[in-house]
Amino acid sequence: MSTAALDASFNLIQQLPALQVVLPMLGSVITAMVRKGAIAWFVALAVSWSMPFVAVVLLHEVLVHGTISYAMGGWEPPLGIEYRVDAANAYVLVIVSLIGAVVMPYAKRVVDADIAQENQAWFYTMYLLCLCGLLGIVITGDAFNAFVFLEISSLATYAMIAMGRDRRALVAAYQYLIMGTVGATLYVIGVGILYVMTGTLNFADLVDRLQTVENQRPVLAALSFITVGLSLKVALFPLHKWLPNAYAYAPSMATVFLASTATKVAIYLLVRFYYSIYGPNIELSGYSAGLVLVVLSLLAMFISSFVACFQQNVERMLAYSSVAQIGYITLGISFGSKLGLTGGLVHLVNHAFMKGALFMCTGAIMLRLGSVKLDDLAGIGRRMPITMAAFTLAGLSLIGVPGTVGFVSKWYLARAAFDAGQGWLVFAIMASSLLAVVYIGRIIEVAYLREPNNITDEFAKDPPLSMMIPTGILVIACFYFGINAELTAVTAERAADAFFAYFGAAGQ
Amino acid sequence: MMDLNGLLLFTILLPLVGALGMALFGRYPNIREGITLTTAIILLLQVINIYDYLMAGRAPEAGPFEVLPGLAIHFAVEPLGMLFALIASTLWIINSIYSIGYMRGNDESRQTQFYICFAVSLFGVMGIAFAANLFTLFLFYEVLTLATYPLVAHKANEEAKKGARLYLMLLLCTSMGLLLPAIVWTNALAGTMDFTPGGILEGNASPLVMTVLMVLFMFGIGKAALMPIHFWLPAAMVAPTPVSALLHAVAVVKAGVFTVVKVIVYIFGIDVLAANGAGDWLLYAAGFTVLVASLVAVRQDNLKKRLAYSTVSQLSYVILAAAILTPISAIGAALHIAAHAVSKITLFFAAGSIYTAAHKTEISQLNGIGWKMPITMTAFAVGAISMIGLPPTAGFLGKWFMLSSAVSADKWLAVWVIVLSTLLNTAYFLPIIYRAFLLKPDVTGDHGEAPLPILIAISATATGTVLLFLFPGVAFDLAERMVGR
Amino acid sequence: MIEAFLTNYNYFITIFLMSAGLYIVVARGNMVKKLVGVALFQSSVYLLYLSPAKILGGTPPILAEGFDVYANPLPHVLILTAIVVGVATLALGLALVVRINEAYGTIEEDEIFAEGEDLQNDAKTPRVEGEL
Amino acid sequence: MRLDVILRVITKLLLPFMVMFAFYVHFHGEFSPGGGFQAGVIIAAAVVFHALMFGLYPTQRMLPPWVVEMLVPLGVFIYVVVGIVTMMLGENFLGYNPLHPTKPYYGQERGIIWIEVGVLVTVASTMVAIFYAFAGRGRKP
Repeated sequence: MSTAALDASFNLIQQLPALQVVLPMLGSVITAMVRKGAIAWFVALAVSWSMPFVAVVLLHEVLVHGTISYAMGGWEPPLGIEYRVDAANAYVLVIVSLIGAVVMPYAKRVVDADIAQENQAWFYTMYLLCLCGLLGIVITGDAFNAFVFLEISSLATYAMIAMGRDRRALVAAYQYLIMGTVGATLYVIGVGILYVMTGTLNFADLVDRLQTVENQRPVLAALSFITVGLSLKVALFPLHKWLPNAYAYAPSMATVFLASTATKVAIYLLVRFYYSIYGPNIELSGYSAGLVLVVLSLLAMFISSFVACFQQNVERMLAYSSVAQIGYITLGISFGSKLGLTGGLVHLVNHAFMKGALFMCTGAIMLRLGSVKLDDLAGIGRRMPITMAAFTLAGLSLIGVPGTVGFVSKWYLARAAFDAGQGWLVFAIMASSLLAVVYIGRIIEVAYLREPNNITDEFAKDPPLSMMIPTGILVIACFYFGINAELTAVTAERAADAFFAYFGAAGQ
Repeated sequence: MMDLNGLLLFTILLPLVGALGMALFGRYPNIREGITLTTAIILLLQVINIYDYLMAGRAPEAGPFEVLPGLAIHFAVEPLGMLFALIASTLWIINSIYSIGYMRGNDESRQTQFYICFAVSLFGVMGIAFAANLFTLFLFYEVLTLATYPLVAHKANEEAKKGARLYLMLLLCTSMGLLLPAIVWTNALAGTMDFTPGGILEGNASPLVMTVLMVLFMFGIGKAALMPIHFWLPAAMVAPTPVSALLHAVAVVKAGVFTVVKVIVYIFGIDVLAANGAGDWLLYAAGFTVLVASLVAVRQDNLKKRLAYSTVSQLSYVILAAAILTPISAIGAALHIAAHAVSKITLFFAAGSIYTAAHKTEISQLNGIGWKMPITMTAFAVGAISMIGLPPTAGFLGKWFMLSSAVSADKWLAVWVIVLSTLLNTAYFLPIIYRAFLLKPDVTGDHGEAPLPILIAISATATGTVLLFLFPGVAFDLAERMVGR
Repeated sequence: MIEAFLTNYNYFITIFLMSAGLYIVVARGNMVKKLVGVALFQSSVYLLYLSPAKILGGTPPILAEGFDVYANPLPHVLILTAIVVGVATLALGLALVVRINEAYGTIEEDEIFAEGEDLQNDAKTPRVEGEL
Repeated sequence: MRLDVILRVITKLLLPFMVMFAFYVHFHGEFSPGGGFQAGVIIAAAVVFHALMFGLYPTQRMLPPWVVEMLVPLGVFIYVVVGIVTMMLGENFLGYNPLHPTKPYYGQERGIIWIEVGVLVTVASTMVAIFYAFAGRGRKP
């Protein structure tokens, strides 16, 4: 137990790691108690807007002063639960909380449209719990605590998806529930084996103790359990089947939020295990985990993009595209080099920006037209000019046109591929982004070059400002960080360093 | 007085500002077109201004603005780019005048979008012309591709959509699938992407790697339309004539060959390539394209298609010239870029003029049209003569330099290609002139000349074609400076 | 061989439960049965954690005079949490099944997908017009 | 429902003891086996027992669903508030030491009791809420 704590007074900076998780939890409790949609929205907004401040200050503290360790309940690690913030998870915290902050103003109108009045407060409760869970997964330094947060966020997610527009949302939520639970359980089995072998759950402690374990076979088995379990959450091809339905039938707000954050957080955890915990102990390539990841990433990039080309529902199309984009991230991770990891992490934030913007646009279309079928979008470019302009720009970013964030990601991945002596991968990366041209191009062509039908004529117009401004912010981010990537890239590089530097940090 | 860097940046961004103005005043056609013309004129003045600075030895530079460590947007003025910028900005004015006549004459829809995309394309062109490294060039190369896509699809019917799809996919496939990997690879090998006289790859890459890179670059620059990736040019013929002029003369294909010359001169280095033979294959590829495209052109009856294939073959002249790999041939390449620009735009304007006035698109319908549209067809004749390469037109200059350099470099293949293709050029251009002036007019159609703006534009370019032959000073100067003499 | 089996029998039971649960999830189309499978699968984890924590001859982990050997308390706490998570999952899953039953009138997956609401793919009859 | 006098009387007799046992389990939670989880479930069992014996509606009159739905977040609220209070007092989140002005030992005890109260409320009400949700399904309220 901490002894020096008694005399210390309340120190905000010192308490930030806890606040990052506690505030959303408190917010969710309040929203559940007030029961009024409007008030609940306001609470959720306040919490979401406070989150980026916490995350950014944490990131700043970490970059300036080094790793922060926060002992929950004053129980010192490795015995107690430790919240351990380094550049890597501070970076992900910033992404998740920023997306949450941007999404909230957007949420008001779409939630009004999608969800019955009496359920709105519950919806915001679920959103805040999900946010709490996601931030918790990222910030914690304890393998089992991560599982608990994983389940908190997942359960909230299932509930959010089930609140979708029609009955298909229920089935989508059910499928996700089954897959997600199996994934989380596999993860916890892996953690269990690790615990049996090492007697600790603390990440930093695990790093040390894994080296003293003589029998490496169970440790590898644990890694495979964790990999498969988290891959289900990541929606790594071919474990992605839950994702398209979940994204397509969830309420628009949930789609925007989940598409930009949920899978990213699972990727973070996977990287944490691969690079920080196993990294020093097991050569990634030695056990061909790297190779497997390369193959799966390539399959994701091509097959999912290809499937996306034939979708009639735009949200499903974008969902398949998400699976493909996740392939890019895992491809970056699979190189096992700092450059590749940086590329993956840069794409983590970049993809959050562009997919967030794209789903916001489809949400706006859904709001006005009640459908996102491709054929119903005919001529929408003239009726909803700003929405479609934003869609086009974000789509360009997805394709990876130079000057957008997509290009920055691709540049890193391509450089990493050359550095790893696998230049042929560059062609694969570029070829799959050409598939993005096909599916984005289809939408744009229908939207601009077809004549509007009478439904479009009557109902389509740009959404209210409260929705356009968040969309605009994300689109601008897509371009600003494409032209001046200093901030994202350098931070991602520090984050990559932090993943590698975990080893040996345990004793500090 | 603006400082030099500001001047350069302002020049590059000017068309974008113009586009913004056009978007704001889209409802008022007169103001919108006024903005177009004003922007075009200011742009030309600015480019001339920059030219003066360049000649005075104070080449403006802007940047580098770092995107990432080692990846920067950087502009600098160098002679070849200067030439390209001069051509493009001059022709934009003329093309704008012509567009106004054409768009109003044919009562086209979506005119605001047309003018905006046009201005954005010019933004791309300026960026390409003044790019100081490969990344910047690639960035604006893609801007140009994307900005021209709506222009090609302008008519929004099935045919236009199909053509535009092919256009976009082919250009993006090549640029992303081949050019970008080549750029990344170059960067990985050389550690830099700056255009440097003498090249940056020497000592960093083996001849084999260089050959592979060369293949990637040459086919990656789809805009240069080296066979077999020339399909997008005929496909893009569905676009309105001013757009075709933009594609063929002002911007797109010029950007392609400009990039080719730039890569050969500043990335590989002429001397390096001449020494290690990594670029020898290019001579064959370009020669093949020249001949085959000419042969195809002879068989086309659609006037614009014939012009399109003529463009394919003429572009490969430039590549051929660059592939001869001597300083004089490089001068020839640069001159031919200029010559082809003015001549081809004349030809396209003429084709558009015929379409506007007589609604005819096939060559077989043109019997005796020369007497009804004398100005148009005279201009057409001037353009055609220039394409064949006869004095007193601009086309002669480029061909002269190419031939002499080919002879002196003992590249007899190139010599034969040039001679043969000149014959073929004659074979597909002369019959048109012959029909127009010497055959009896068809009974159909009672029409006069095209609207006045079109005639102004067309006369201007035809005159330009001749003037460029008589006073090649500026172009020649710049070309010489490029090779460092 | 037999000895290895006998000394580690707890693990074999875990493995059996795990595979059985997963098999049910995969093989059964009835949504409630699937949830039963998930529950079984999760139970195997409880066993995985708890069985190594029990030390032969150890007492419950409460300080008392005269006892030195305690069972490890941490796994019990963890599994208490895991059980709660499992209960929540099961409750939510069943609630979803009830709602699905109300919406579709069935809880068999194949019947739900047979309703032709293009859940799996909107492009079951691919319309290629407008493809790029 | 059949009138089964014996069962009903015994139920009425048992219920107070069930709740009392729940509290016994609860208040022993900090130093011996027991605590909010178990106590909460026992209380929920008492409510379910009542509903089984007397029907859902009498139970819902006694413990209306909206109260249950309010209690679910209330428990978490107590938990979070305890954590925030400890933060205000200068400790980490859920560090109970300063809850007693002089003796950290008692501080721990107080903290755990309050946390367990939160857990009890949430667990009990969640169990009841799940029961209400499934039992009330498909009937007219």
